[in-house]
Amino acid sequence: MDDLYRDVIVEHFKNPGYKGILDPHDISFEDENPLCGDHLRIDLRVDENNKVKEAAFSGHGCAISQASADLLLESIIGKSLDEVKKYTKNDVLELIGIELGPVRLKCALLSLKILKAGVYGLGEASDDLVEEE
Amino acid sequence: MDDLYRDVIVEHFKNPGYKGILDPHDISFEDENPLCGDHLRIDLRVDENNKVKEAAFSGHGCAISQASADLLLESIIGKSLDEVKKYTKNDVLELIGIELGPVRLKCALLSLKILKAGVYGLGEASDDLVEEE
Amino acid sequence: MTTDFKPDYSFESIREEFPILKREVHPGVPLTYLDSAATSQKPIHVIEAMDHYYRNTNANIHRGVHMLAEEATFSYEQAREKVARFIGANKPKEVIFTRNTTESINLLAYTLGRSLLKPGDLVVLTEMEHHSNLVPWQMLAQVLNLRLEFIRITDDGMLDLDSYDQLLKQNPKLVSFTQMSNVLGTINPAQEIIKKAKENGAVTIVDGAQSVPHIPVNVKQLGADFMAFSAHKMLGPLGIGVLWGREELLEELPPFLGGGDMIKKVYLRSFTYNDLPHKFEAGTPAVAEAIGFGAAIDYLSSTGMDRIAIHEQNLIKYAIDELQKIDGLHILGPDASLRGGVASFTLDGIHPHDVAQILDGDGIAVRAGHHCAMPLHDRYNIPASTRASFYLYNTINDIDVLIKSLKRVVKIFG
Amino acid sequence: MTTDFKPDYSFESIREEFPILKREVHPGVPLTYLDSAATSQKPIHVIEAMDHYYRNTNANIHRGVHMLAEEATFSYEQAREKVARFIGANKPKEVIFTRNTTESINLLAYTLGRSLLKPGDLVVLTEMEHHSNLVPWQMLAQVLNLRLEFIRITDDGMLDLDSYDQLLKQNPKLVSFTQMSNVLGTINPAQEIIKKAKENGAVTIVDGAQSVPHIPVNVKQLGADFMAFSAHKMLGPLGIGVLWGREELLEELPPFLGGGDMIKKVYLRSFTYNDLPHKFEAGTPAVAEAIGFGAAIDYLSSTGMDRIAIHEQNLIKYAIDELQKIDGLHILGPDASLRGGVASFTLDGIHPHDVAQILDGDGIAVRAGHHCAMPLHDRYNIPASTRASFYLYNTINDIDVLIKSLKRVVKIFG
Ligand SMILES: Cc1ncc(COP(=O)(O)O)c(C=O)c1O
Ligand SMILES: Cc1ncc(COP(=O)(O)O)c(C=O)c1O
Repeated sequence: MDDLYRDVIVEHFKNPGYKGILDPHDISFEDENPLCGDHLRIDLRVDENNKVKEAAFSGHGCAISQASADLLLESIIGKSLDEVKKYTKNDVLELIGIELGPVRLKCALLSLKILKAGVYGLGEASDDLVEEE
Repeated sequence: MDDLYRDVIVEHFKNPGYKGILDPHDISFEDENPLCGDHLRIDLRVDENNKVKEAAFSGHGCAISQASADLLLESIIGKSLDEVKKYTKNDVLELIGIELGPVRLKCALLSLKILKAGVYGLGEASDDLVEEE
Repeated sequence: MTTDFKPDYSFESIREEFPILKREVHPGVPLTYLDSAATSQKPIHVIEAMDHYYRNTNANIHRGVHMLAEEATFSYEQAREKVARFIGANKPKEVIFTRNTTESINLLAYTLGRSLLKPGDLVVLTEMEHHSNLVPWQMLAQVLNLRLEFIRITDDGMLDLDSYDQLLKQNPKLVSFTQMSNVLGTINPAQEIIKKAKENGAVTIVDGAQSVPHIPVNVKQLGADFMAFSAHKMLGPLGIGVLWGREELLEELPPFLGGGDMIKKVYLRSFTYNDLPHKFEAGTPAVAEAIGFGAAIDYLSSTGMDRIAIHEQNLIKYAIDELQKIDGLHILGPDASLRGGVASFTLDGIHPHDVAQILDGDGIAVRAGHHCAMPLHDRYNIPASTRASFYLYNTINDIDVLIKSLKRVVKIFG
Repeated sequence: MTTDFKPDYSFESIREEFPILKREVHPGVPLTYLDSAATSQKPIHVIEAMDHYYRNTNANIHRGVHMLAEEATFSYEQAREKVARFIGANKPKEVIFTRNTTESINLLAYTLGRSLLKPGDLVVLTEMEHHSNLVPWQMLAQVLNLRLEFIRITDDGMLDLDSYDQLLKQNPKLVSFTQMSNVLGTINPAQEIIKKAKENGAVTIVDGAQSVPHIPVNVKQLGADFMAFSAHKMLGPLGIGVLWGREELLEELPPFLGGGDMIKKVYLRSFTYNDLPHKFEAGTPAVAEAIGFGAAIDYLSSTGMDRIAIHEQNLIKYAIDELQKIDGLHILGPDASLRGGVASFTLDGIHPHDVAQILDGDGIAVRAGHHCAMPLHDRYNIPASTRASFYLYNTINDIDVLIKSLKRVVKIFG
């Protein structure tokens, strides 16, 4: 039953590839999951074609939220912002590759919620951004 | 299962011996059972030894409350007020001779509550007057 | 049987699924349950759903990471979705779980009292309301100095819509009314009442305690703003009820009870509140009851609310026909075609408590009293009445037993 | 086992009476339930009492004349008597049934807000309160412009009674505090706190949500004015809780929710309210739940609250000894001798959610988060903690399973 903490999660948690702050950045957004106190910020730099050139996350949180942020950012490098807007809950779940209950789901989706709020240029991140249609 | 409506109850309800108003009277008290809208008044006349000489009840209500009022007044004629003060729930239940659930118990004890409030000269009738000790 | 009524025999088998209906009330005397307007009986599915929950997945919800907590949270939220679908709500988060209809209406009185309503405002109710849709407004009126006015009722138990039109001219802020009277059985023209209220800019609350269990109800079709009802009157458990409200309006209300689960963040001297529906669900909720409620809704849906309504129509028609034949018996309320499965009546010279007690001797459960509607009884100048009320598990035979016993009552007091 | 603890083996057989404890959480992985501070599991007696009620006597109460209604009313009121006896109340009518601790405290906040408390008044709470004993007072403070002050907590999780003495000098009107912390496990000196409050003329409320289930509590001995607790944390069902209050004080409070059963008489524009306890119980109550609650109290009483407290003392001593041996593990709160069966802790560099999730893989149910006590966690500068909590059905073996699994957590993240 440690599927959940498969090497990939613990690995990305312990040795994240995209942890840090980008300053200056083109897009930046931060929010938290009040349920567990996780706090996350995501910064992006895009190229002239609106493709993600660089990405970084900072903040603190559980292994699931940190690892999924790392995996998510890894996957969007080189993608256009329009493509990023189409990311769904399922994309993140595929990236981390495990089943999650409702509480941990919120941890896993925190990075997507923040990323999309930033890309859409919203004032506030809403759960609707990561709901299935 | 018509134990409850044994002849005595229906008989005293239909042909009460003590229904009416005493005017003038020495003691009079009235109250109601808001649960069923029953309203009852009891008047007493006592002799020089504080013994009940005459008694009457008026008002409207169910067969149980009317019949138990009639039976109760019948039983106190000739008794001293001190003896009346000692009347309990059980005395009334013995008079009517049937088992009652909590709702109908209130009907059966309405007359005792009013009688005792009157005899004690209280401003307000309380359920404590008919509780078992 | 003297009417041309053709019973739907498939309903006979339903009785098998309600364990209590097999009970004897006195030795050799079976139960004839005609008190469903007070509370309904529960099918085995509902009883077993709760039993299963306590034996297998009991846990506190929403914040738990462990398996039991996740299962319990899932089932609780699934019940909310079932309720939402059953009444045609837009979203599950429009469904707030409360204790009962009474708490739902009080929640609205307290929170509307701190948002929509201002001193001097007019609140319109009706003369046929249950105390639960009267007293909360009286309490609020006292604090806020509101005006209460009432849509009158006609001698035959219908809402007097002319009096409503008069009241609308005074620009009420709120119109709160029952969709079906728990005494008269009258089914009120809710859609029309709401439409007129809206045209006059008033917010509307529907007391659905009697309607949601017995007839198909769709909140969107009704056009209502809020609706309240109780699980226990619709085959579900005690201890859980619903406040449904339109999302935008629920968002505007301040929270009601403070505590766990309704918050986002708490500091020593301030807090931020959670999103809908949690904003209104403080503390540990009635999880087992929600799950039982979900099972009740499954049961009602699979039986079909249309069929249930028709079955009850058949029962009430037959009942009213037969009741009218009893000497000195007076039925309150309108023609059978205008009502649900509720018949309240008086018997000349016999107190309802005596009627109910003698019926109980024959195993029949009816209600006697004012049925939490004293002003309605005042309106008809009677202190109390006897009420027989039906549900999907009742049969023509139940009514025959009732009529026979009522004849005995008349004889005893004759 | 490394302490000199001698287990009370009679408790082993208790497990047999809790069906859920036989469950496997994952294939081959049995449940180790260490989340009783969130909600307790239920013995078969409680589950069956409710099942029996729905199968045999389900009815609406208080106003019914028929047999089912009388039986249901009797059982409901009997449950009230059991609660009253269990906490040493003077009279059953001092026991008000609510949904949970949270509703009980909100009831007080709303009604004291319309009687005792005036703008500018000081309300004293503590830094270790559950959100349920914080947010209602924050909401009231906003409306009424009250002052809130807090008894501080020491680094080792005890109330700082010096800071209390300072606050008492400012003449608080109300002191409301938890008898036992749901995070630290600290059992507070309730009798002393109440005595000092009384000397200074303040009304006292005890949040008994964690104490009443786990240690002998007698309200008269405590000298309290009000106490709140929940059935679901003491082997009883969800959906029912208690507000106990001294009769004179309950009499002085205005009613809270309006509706059926809490009234004596209702007219269109006014009403009179009913006697205690009905004054505070509007609408159809949770009858089945009250009956289940009564069965839970029977079970606790026959087991003996003293024995339960000693059993939990033994468990917590052993648990704390063993937890302390784990590298990087920090326990919140005082010495085992000063607390009930609750141990919250942090693990360096590992988020509580990850801890709880890995433990779940081993079938262990613990809680991770702020346990509805965010200010308490702020006080210790941590966002969250992991909590293991015990009850009469837990054993030394449960703790051994926990410790083993925690070592695995450390290894995974090591
Ligand atoms: C100390 C304390 N107070 C209040 C509560 C709230 O209890 P409930 O959720 O049953 O209202 C809890 C339980 O979480 C608690 O531990
Ligand atoms: C029309 C109506 N409204 C409100 C209620 C109150 O329901 P509850 O007691 O479940 O809160 C009832 C039930 O008695 C009712 O019939």
